Amino acid sequence: MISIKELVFKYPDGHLALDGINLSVSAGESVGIIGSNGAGKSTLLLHLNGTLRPTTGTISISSLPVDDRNIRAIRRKVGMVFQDPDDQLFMPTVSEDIAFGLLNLGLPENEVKEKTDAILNRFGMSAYADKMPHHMSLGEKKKIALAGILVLEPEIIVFDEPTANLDLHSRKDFIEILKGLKQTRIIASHNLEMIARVTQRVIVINKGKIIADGPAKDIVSDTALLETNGLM
Amino acid sequence: MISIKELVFKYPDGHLALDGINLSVSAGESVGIIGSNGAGKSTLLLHLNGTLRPTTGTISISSLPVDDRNIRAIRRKVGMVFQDPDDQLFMPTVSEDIAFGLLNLGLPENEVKEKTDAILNRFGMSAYADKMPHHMSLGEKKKIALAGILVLEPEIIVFDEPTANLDLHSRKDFIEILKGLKQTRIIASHNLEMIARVTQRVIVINKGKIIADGPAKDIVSDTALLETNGLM
Amino acid sequence: MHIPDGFLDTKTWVALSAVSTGFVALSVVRANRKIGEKHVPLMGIMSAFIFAAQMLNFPVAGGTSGHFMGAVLAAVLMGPFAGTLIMSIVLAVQCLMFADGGITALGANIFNMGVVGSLSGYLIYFLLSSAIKGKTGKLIGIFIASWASIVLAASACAAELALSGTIALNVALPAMAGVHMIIGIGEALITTTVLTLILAARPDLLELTKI
Amino acid sequence: MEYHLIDTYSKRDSLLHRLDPRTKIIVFLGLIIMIVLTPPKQFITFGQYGLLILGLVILSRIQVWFYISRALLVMPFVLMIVIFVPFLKEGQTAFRIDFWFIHAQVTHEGLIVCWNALVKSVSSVLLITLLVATTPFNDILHGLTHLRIPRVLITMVSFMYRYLFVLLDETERMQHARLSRWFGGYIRRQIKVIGNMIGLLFIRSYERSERIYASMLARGFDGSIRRIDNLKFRAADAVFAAVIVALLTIIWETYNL
Repeated sequence: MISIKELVFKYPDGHLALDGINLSVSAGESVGIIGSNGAGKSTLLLHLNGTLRPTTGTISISSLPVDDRNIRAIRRKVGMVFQDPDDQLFMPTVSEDIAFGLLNLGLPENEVKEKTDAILNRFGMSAYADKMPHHMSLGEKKKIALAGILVLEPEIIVFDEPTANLDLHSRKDFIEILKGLKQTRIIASHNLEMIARVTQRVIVINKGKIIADGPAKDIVSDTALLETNGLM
Repeated sequence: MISIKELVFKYPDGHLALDGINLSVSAGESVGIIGSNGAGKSTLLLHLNGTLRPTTGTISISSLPVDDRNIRAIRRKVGMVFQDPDDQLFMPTVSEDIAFGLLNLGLPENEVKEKTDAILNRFGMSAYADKMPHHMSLGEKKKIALAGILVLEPEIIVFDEPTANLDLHSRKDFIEILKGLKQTRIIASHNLEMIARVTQRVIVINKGKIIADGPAKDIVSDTALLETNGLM
Repeated sequence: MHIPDGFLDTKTWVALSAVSTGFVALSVVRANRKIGEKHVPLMGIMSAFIFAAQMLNFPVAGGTSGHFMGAVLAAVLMGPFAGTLIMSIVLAVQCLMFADGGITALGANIFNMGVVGSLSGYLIYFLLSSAIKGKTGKLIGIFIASWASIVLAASACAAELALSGTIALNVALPAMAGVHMIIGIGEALITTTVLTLILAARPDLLELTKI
Repeated sequence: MEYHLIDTYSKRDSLLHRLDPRTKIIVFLGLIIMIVLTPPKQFITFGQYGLLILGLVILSRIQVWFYISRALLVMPFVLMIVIFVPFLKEGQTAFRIDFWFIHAQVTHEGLIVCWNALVKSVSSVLLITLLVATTPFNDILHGLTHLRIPRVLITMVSFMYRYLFVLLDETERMQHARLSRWFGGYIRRQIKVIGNMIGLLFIRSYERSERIYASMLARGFDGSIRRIDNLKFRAADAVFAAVIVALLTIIWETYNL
């Protein structure tokens, strides 16, 4: 599904953010990526849909290399839920925001409307269709951001800190949603407890390198590993 | 030290954020305020230094009522550390930011420099004096924001989500700093674990009302209470 | 549209520097008189906002791209003289940090975008939004004002290059004005969308103290 | 976003870095004005300016590729002139181009206009770059305060500079989010989307300014921002200014001959 080989990424200022990442993820897996701030989590995620491109190394999604020629197909396959929903919800109303991606796919308007209504209904948020995201709570915004991605039916969904800043009630709610998804999921966070609950496999990165890769329960209980990587 | 009586606050749009708060805090106490997003935590904090004023009710700090006449004295007594340090570090460099409050107090330049150097030294951040906040990590910015408040020698320090978004290493670091402070502290958060570690007394708010007020260890272990207030 | 150094002759850049200094000084006087405590950070953040918004490129016909200028938006939100100040600061920082526009040409660039762009745009918006009542008037006003601000600023730029003997007016004016009549549509659509969003989300922000 | 390239150089150490920002602002501004005022046909004079700039670059101890990449920034504008002017300017024919379907004549007058714009814009960019690469932006602001630039402007620039990067990061994140649901085409909708993003960015910026204002009040802000600076004219400043003035006088003398 996802295959990353020898991925190195250097920012223009020379900062080496990813230093030789090798990773394969199979269909349907739910993979957690943990590491302290600045370890390279977000940089890695932005490579998965081609927003950033490797300095050296290759990435392919369902055997399609991530490059300019395939970029549209890649973006259809890989949905991204960003950390701050304010960065993602820029249309004036909830339904326009969910329709945004669908219209970009060139779907006819009646189909767009159907799909938008269906996803809002699934999330129990039909009443929000004409609301402005700007006036909603963080937990509601997070759900709408996810709905806008799910409606595009991606094969892989990438989450950056999905539960950051949520209060405990919204966090529980969102964790249930995460657990219920069938797609391949990549979830970056420094919240070990959430990662332990929603993923089966966990990868630890530190200074742009993969330090460990194993079953979630083994990694999360390996205090020595977590401590040396600033995670405990 | 802090005495709040029948505090009610309505936002201009009619939203009732605080609904009859009564609270007294003695000198040297460390008090946690917990509650879900939108419970009224931040609104309450902004009343403590007179940024917001009660719709009805009164607040006084060291027997001084919070009003326009006393506002300067109140702000000298009450330091505020905001959630997003980018909102607080508005000067171009670290040392100018720390000097900002001192210069507003009318201190002579050499004294300002002495105090700025001393606080940076105390935090082990002397090397950061001429840095731009933009080039710093979140954990570093949080420390500088606190340094800019501590240097003013307030009697009370108010924190809004002091450890939000910090990775575990910076969080540990900041918790140690919080524990080492001698001033009266008011700390709002929805992170129970942190609150349990840095406060002796905890207040639960929900929908603008105080639901519970007691020793930290009792409150944090009262699952029924936490659950009904969306905190578990 | 940012003129570099060396493209204007002495009489032109000196004269425009003087004119722009005058307008900026007038704006500073007005700002000092009307600015509240709260506006101190706001004016700086608004300059950063205009700068950041200018980074969003949009495609124009033929593979080229244009970007948002923002003079009319700044003027409508904060007042025409605040618009001049904000544009002047954006241009000065662009000149220093990105070598976008020259130092001796800074006066000319401020004149084109900060004075012509901001003041003429505001005037058009003001007239149209007073003539046509309600939300429609505001939207029509800002659409036409933004389009005109781009075309006028580009024409002023062409006229200055011609006065300096760098390019003949009969070449520069049609070329600059023509291209910017198209780019101006982008500016107009963007600015109108921005105003629509603000009217829906935070209509109170249109009632800020104007400078 | 990686827009802080300039700052990476301003914290280094060299003779130029150590000068008072006021000295550098006045000297560099004076130099740029001198260059812009020089008539285009003074080729030797431009050569001398070139040597002077080279000398300053060596004094600043900054990599040469950095200058070259900065100088290239003015190229789009220069190119526009280079493409049109030599052919359109009337005057004496310098040479003709007969290539495939192109038959055009290039005039001496046109070439002079091109040369004039090119040499002056590039020199000016090099000097501005040298100034900002050897002076932290904040010191430039302190220098300008002493040079009587109104305080309102300095305060605006100071806040702008501080939050520019914060807002650029916000803009970049929104741009990433937009592109991840963007599959091409539809220019008109794309423009509308950019409008919405800018609108949202405005509201977020306004709300941020309110939070900043609250945090300023919390530390005793009363309407004016007080700052300390460490600017000091030293002997080195006087020597540097004197040397540049002397060199300019020599250049001026030779060109009057």
